[in-house]
Amino acid sequence: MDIILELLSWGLLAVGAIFLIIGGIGMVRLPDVFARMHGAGIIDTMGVGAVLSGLMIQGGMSIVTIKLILILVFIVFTSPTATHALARAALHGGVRPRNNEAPEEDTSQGGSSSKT
Amino acid sequence: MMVAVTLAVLVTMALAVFRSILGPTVYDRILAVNAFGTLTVVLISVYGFLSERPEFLDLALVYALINFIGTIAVSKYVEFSHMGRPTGGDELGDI
Amino acid sequence: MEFLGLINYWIVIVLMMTGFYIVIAHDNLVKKIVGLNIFQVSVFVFYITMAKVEGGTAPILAEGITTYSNPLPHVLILTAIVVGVATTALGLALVVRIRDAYGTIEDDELENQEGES
Amino acid sequence: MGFMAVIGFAVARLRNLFAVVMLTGIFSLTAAVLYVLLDAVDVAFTEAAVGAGISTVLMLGTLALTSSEERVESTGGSRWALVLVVVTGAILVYGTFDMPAFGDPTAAIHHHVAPYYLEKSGQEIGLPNVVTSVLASYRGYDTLGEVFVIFTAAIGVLLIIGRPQFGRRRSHRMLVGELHESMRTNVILRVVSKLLIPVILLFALYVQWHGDFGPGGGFQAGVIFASGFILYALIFDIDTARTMIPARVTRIFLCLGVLLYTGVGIAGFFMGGNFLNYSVLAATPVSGQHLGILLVEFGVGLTVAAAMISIFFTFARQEH
Repeated sequence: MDIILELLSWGLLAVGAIFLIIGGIGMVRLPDVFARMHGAGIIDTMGVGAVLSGLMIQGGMSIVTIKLILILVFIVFTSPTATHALARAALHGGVRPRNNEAPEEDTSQGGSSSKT
Repeated sequence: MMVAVTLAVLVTMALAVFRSILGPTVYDRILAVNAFGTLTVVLISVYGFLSERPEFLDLALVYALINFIGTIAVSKYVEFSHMGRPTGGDELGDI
Repeated sequence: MEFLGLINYWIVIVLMMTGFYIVIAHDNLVKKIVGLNIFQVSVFVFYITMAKVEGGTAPILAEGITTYSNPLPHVLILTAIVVGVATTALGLALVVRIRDAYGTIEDDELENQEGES
Repeated sequence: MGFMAVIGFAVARLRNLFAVVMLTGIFSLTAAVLYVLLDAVDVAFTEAAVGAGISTVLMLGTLALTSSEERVESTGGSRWALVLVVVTGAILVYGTFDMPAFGDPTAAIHHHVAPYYLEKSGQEIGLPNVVTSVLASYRGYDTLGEVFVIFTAAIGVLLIIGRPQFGRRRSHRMLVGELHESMRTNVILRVVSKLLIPVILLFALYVQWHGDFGPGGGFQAGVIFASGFILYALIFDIDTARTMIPARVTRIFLCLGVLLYTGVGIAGFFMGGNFLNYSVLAATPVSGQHLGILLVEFGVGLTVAAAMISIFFTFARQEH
């Protein structure tokens, strides 16, 4: 049982690390702001989520785990909101996504980017 | 393994810094700062486990909360303060 | 090996000099304040670097830990950070006031105006 | 460390002040990570609370009131400045050759009063967090001085730009923006912030009272508490926030915190001790120390929170 938990935790950490790097590369390589938000989204959700879950399994049932859950909940709440505010600001500020479609569609893209 | 995760976070941080220095528009920079804050949270949590002093988690909690305020303030400033000048990137491009 | 032990100090010095350069070479007052901030952070890092003890951990007493880092610089810097932000706010307030009075925040334009009047 | 140098250079080179402010944000985050690596948890805590939130907001406030672009010019003096900087740096590097190596436990700094604090504070004060006990008890005078500096800075800001602007157009435009389109109408932001603000305030109280046992204390708690109100003011608008916590209230709390600190100190006189000696405050010295530190930290928290809130509102209410 312990072995399984241990393996699970290491696996989650590894997955998280890989996703973090993927997100980082995405943030550098993607062409414009709205696309880069997807990279940041990967960092915020898969990366952080997996790493923190792995740490939670390591921590066991204690105050540590509760704090980690709190951190995770805050990040899950705040980072999509922040990305949403940012996308809105960018759209208001006149930055358009590269494919030059209608702005309404772009709004939905910008908003949903944080959920991916 | 923890060391590997720490390294991954550091690499990602470097990428975020790269984007924030290079970023052609203001929004890229904001995005990079936000991502950097999230990465800081992860780094501090992982380091807390690495050094076996989980008191560090309070610190990560502060970041998770405060980082949000910073991003909101910046987006708000950008959205309402210079409407007419969307890309406030450095015109000199001297980096 | 001896040089590795000093590399932290050197980075502190690089930072400090960057801040110094910003303060003396730029005319923009806000930029000057940012430079002062960098200078300030370099001093903070210097103190904290000195407080580190090899193999020690954070100075929160716990069972089974014998080596702690030096708490005294931590105390000094902790207060200094908050004081730093308060004084930065004061400086920024002065900048805003100068802008109100003179219409510019560039140092040399201010001097020109002083010379004319 | 390398990060910090790179960011420092970037700050020096960039002309767009807005980008500079963003980089300062990252700079402060890096500094906080560095403090964590160097075991200074409390310092990192303070930097976290200050750097990411308040200082960025204040800088932005100033930029909104002035201009966000630095004038482009070719200064002849900057070459001399560079020479001066390089020379000074070289002298300082020469000076470091006499410094003790990094992390050396035999360095002079670790042999004066620090071992005493580490060994004795467990028995004399009975708090696990040595930083808090040194801050509030052993070095009580220093901290009192710092609190007065913050108090004075807040008063200074109020005096310089906090004057009531008679006869001028009272538009509160800094972060409020055009109201009809401001963030107030944005449902997502409003709901999430409403959820978050109580949590932030609660967490600030936790940091305040838990500072004796873990990282935290009055300074950090004050800043976090103020950040909660700043978030409220950003999402809704300045005037709504100001009715929540009027100027009168912040002013009273600003003074009350300092008075509480000095009051605890003077109470020591009447109980037969020295100024800022908490051992006489309760039946046993240890519980007296506990009580004293708790009250003093609360005073610090009050002053810092009130100072930050009033500074923010003063900036935010300026005209363009």
